[in-house]
Amino acid sequence: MEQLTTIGLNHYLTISAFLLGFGLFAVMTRKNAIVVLMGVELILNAANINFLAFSKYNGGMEGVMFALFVIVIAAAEAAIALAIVINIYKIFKSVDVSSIDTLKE
Amino acid sequence: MSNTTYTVIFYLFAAITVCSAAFVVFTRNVIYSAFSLLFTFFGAAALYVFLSADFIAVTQVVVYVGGILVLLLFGVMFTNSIMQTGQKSEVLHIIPGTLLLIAMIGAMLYTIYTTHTWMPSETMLQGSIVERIGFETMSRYVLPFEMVSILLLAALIGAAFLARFDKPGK
Amino acid sequence: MLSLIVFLPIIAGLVILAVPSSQKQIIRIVSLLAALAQGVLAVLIWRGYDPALPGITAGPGGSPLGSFQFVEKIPWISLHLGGFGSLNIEYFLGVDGISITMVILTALISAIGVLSSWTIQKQVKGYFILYNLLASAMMGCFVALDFFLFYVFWEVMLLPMYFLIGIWGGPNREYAAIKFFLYTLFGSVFMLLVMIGLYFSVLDPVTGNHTFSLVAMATQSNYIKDAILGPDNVFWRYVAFIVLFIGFAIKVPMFPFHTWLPDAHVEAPTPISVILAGVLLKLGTYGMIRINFPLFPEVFHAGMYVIGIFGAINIIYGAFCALAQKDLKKMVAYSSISHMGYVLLGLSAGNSEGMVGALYQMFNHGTITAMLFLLVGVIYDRAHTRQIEKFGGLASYMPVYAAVVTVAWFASLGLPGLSGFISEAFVFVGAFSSVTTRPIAMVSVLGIVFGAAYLLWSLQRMFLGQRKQDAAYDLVVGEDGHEHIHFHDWHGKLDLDGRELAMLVPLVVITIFLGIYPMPVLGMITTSINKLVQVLSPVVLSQM
Amino acid sequence: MHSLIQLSIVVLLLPLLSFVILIFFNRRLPRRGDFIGVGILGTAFAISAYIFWSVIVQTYDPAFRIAWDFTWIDLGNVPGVGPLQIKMGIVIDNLTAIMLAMVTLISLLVHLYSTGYMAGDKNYGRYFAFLGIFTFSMLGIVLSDNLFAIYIFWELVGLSSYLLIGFFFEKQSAADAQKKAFLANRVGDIGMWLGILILYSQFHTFSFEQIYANLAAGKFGLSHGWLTAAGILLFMGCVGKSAQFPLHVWLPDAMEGPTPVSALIHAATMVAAGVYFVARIFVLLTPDALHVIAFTGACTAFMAATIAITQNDIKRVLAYSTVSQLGYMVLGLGVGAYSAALFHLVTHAFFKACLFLGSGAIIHAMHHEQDMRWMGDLRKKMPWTFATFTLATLALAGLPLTSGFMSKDAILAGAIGFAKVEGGGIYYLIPVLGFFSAMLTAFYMGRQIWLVFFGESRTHLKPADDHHQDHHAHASHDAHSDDHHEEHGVHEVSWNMRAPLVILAALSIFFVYSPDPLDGGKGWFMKMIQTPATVVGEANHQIGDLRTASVTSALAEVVPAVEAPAVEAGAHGEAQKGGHGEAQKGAHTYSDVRQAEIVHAGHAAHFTAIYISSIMVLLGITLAFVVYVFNIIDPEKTAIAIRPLYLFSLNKWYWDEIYEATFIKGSMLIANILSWFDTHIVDGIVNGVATLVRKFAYLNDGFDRNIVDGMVNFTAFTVNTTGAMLRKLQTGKVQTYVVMLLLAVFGYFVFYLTRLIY
Repeated sequence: MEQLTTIGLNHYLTISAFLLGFGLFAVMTRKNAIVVLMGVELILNAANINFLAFSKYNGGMEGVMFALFVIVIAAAEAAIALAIVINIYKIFKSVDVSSIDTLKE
Repeated sequence: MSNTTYTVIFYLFAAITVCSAAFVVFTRNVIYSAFSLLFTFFGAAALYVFLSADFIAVTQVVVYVGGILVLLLFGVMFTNSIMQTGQKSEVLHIIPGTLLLIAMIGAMLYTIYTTHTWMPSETMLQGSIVERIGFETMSRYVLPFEMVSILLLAALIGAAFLARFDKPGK
Repeated sequence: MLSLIVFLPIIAGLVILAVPSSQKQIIRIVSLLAALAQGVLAVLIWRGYDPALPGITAGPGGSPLGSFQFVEKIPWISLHLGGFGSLNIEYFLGVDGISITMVILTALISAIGVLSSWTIQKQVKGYFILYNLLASAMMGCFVALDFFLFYVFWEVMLLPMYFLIGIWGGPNREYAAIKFFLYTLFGSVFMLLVMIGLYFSVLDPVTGNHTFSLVAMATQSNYIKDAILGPDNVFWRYVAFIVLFIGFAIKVPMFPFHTWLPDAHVEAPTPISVILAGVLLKLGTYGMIRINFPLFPEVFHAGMYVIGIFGAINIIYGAFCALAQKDLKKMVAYSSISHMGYVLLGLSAGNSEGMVGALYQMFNHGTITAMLFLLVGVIYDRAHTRQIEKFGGLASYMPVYAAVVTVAWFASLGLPGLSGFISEAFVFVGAFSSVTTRPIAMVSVLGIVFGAAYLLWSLQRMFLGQRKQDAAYDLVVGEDGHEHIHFHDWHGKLDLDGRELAMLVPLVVITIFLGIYPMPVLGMITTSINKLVQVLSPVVLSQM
Repeated sequence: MHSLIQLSIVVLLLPLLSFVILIFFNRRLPRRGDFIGVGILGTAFAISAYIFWSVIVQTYDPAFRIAWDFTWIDLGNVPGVGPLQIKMGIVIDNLTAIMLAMVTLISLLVHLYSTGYMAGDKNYGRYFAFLGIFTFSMLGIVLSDNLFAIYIFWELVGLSSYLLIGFFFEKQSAADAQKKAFLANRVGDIGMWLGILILYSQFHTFSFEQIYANLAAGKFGLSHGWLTAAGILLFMGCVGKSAQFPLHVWLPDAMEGPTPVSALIHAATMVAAGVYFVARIFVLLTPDALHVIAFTGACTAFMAATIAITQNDIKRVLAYSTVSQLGYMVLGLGVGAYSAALFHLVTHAFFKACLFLGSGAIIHAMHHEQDMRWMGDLRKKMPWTFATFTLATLALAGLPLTSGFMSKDAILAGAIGFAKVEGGGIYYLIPVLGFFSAMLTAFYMGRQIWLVFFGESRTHLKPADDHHQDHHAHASHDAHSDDHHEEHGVHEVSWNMRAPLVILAALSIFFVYSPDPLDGGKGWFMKMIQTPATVVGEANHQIGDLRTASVTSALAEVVPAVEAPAVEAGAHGEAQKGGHGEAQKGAHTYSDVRQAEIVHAGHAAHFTAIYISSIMVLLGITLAFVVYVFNIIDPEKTAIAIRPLYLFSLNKWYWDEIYEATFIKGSMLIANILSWFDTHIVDGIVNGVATLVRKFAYLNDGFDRNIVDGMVNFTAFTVNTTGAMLRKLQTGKVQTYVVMLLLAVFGYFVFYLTRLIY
């Protein structure tokens, strides 16, 4: 009971674990490229949560700064990814990732 | 405020975050997942506040909700004809996916809860850290900061270039 | 020099490989240029050749220098076989009086063959690549002085020939090609065995280890006495000689082994027939002169009589078969069997006159028979048939063609003033001068008459008299009021066109010139032949 | 090099030049370049006339002989023989000079004549080219100093005769005739070639001079029989070329050629080349060989004469008379009447050429009518032709005051002498046949004269169809046979055809050769051409037994006759460098006995011969008159009375049929059998072996495919399937890769955990 009431590091880690899991699941299973991107965002958020949690309980600024950078990178990544998705759509007339299997060749 | 309310609010936000994330993943409708992603981000921002990283939380809201999410919605609207409601996005290898989902989460939780107990340091972050972030950014992390900004610029230009409709040579 | 002349066509083949197969004209021109360059080189070699050096055996000090010319001798393959010692194969080229004429002949015939290949339309690229490969191999056979190298060229030559007949040939081409291939392969397998046997019985006097060098093999003192083919093993030496002889006799072709020739000729396209009759047949007799006889002189002496008999059989049998043929090309094929019989007869004489005659006959048969096959090809292109009965009275309508045919036909039947006569005359002179072959010579003289018979008869049936009823062409009255003939689906010039003249005129000129003044060729071969006769002499001369 | 040699080389090469020019350029030249042929031949004749003048007239020497040679082929230092060269050369002696002049003159006349006769033919230019190459090769035979060269030119005249016989090659008969001529000559040439080989194999040289020297020195390695064989084989060349029995069949058919060609080649020069050749090799002929030659000649003379009686084609009659006269010459050589035979050669050349050209004129005027039965009464229409033709006929028949008379009688006298010397018996058959043939000659020539020139014209009697088909046969090749009909337009021929007739006729009168119309021996010819000394020893010559009878006496009186050969041989000896001159003399001192006897006996029999032959000739002529002029005997009735003989003669003794049945059919049969053997037996064996091998190959292939190849294929199969399965994973879908990645990560994760725990 004491475990539950006093919020500790484990709680945050658990949440981020769930987010990571869900993100991976999206990346694995979803055919829609947009949804895949969302999964990626989830994964990033999970990472961010971990960073911040550890830096809080460790008392350093490193985690914080890194989270900041991660957010910036995520923004850039989202922009590029969206652009790519749109290009894919232009070329393949679909955002169905499974139909884009030119890697096979 | 009391410790109990603190705990309750934390669980609330945690629940919002996880559930909305789950909804993002499991719903078939792209629009729904996009909007529920909004909640996930808000929840995450709240959790950041709990982690006494208020600046990060604000940034999270601004960047994610204001930027990325809008981008995602634009993407959705570009690629799917928005008019017909219910853009079903099919799934593939659902079985390995779910198995892995459960397995990963299970495994991580197992490790987290069984391996060792964390021992937090004495000096935890307390109160607002905006000021310290400013110091750090300008002093210790100035080089990464500049690099990130250049990277961001490049990314924007690149995105603009890629997403342009009339390509020369087409 | 020799390497260049040997590998020039292969280089041309590689160039052609790079040319897109749609560029037929470029392909043809490239190979023509290569052939002409080969001819130029041949002329250079001819001019640079010193008739005073005999060849055949090693010069003073056991080295080929001072006896052979244009020698190129570098170690090629050298393997250590443990117990067997080391296997030394040399890249060893050189010419002497025996091969020089054949080199010139090969260059000439290859060039003319290219010209006559101009009409080939099917898979031009592949055709010319194979053709150039063939040309290289032939040339290599004539200049190779290392038995192994000779064998390699011999085998390489086989393959393009097989495809050239089997792909570009007539209706029954597969059969003919396979027959040719198997026959020749049959011969060369034995050659391989003998070659290995010789390798282990011969020591190079200079280096002192085993060698494939024909020059070293030609000197009896280089043999290990008790080796498998050493002087002591009389039995095996006889076996080796016979086996080797059969190998070459198949190429000649000699009587029982000759049946591949008519088929191959009838099926092969004209240029390939030209090459086949002009050069390949000579390889058989050349091999005998270069390898069989000097390596086993005593067996040769014992076998002179038999060789002579086979020669006589070839002469008369071939003439009779030619007399009976209905297909013009088949007749020419049998005629070349008959004419190669003269070569065998001359060789069997074992004296200078006979052997000079034989070698000269090889050269002349090359030019004359090439001419015959070209002429057959000319009429076949126009009429799409070679049945002698389908023609008649052509002389009135194709005067130039008739004139060239007359020259060729008379050259083939050995009319004085044309080169064929001198060689046949020398063959008979030699065969008659040697006591051993005198009766054979008396019999084979009949070949002169029957040769004249079938040639004149075909000449009359095709060119003289009037057009036959079922002729392969119709009589039309031209606008100038004169009668002309018209071949079905032939739109070219009725009489010989420029390309055909370009092929035929040089041969005609050579035939006439060498018939009036043979020394340019004879002068090169006499020294070597005299040397060869000396090599064979201690046994031969005692009989004469 | 002697100037005459140089001139003779020029003479030799001029006609070749004419050939080369005309064969290539005749269509570009005006008049198809016939003037070139005539002009060049004129030059050649002028030069050879000069040679004749300076040899015969200026240096009036029986032993005149100049020679020159060059190395043609150098065989180097031949083992067992030493340095060996094959030389070509030219020899000029009296005979050569005479032949040279004769050949060029007749050739010139024929060229001239042809400008009229062949005018308008579509191959006019080619015709003169062929005449040119023929003249070249004929002169080559005349001038050559060795067997090899003679053989070469021998074949070349064969070629040119082939070309000229088949000049109208559209006619099947002409094509057959030319082939027949060439092949018959080839058969003869084989023998000649073998004879040459026999001599070469002993002496390794072809030159007459050296061969004779070696023979005289007794260096002949083989038995004497071989020598006789060599002689007879060499003579076979003459048999073929001079149309002697049994190879005479080609000459009558050769009349398919244009008539001037028949005059030049098949009457005057080429067929005489055989006789000339025998004269060249005369000295190496053993007595046995000479006997064979003599009998061959006699048979030929007689047989041809009998055939000529019944022929109707004007040219065939002349052809057979040519064969018969050639028989005379050969007979003369055989009996050793050397100079007489050559004398007859020359005289015959002129009057026979005249006869042929005359017949050509007649045929020309009659628009290619060759059958005497439809001629007649041309005497007034063609006076010139009539006169010359008759004169030549008299010469051929051998009436006094003509050249033929002298030469023929010299031969017959020699024959009688020969028979005497050989001791009578069978040998008398030769003069008897000779005289009988003389009578027959007179008879059939009289018949010809009468049928052609006298009586009334029988042109209209000709059966229409026959004549039309005949007319048509010629229409194909003749430009001016399509004009006016036979009845009108029979007229004397133009000057360029008349002049040769006159010249040739003039040359067949006696005083050209000898002041004494009764004895050619007094003439320059017989003086210039002396019997050479034989070089074959009198070994095996059966003179021994009859020495007792006549030789001693003969030798006593024969000395003057012997002188000539002795002188000649001596001069010969000096003329030749090298030491075999003495050997020659030594040879002749004993070996001339026989010839001396023959010459002597011939002289003795001279007048006998004259009497007999004159009687025979008159007999023949009277018979002709009796039959054809006064019609006391009706030829048709006689023909029916003696039908078998008549047919036998009409069908030329069935020689053609015999050869057709035996040699031609036979060789074709052999040819077919052999080619069947080739395709079915030899090739059959090959294919049989092939099939056997293939059968075995099938068995082997079954084993191979099922067992050996089975394993291989199994391996390949397994590899293939696994590959296929693995390929499934390679979907190209990024997400699949992600799944796998995570699987791998999870796997490592679990592994790590277990390591961590335990």
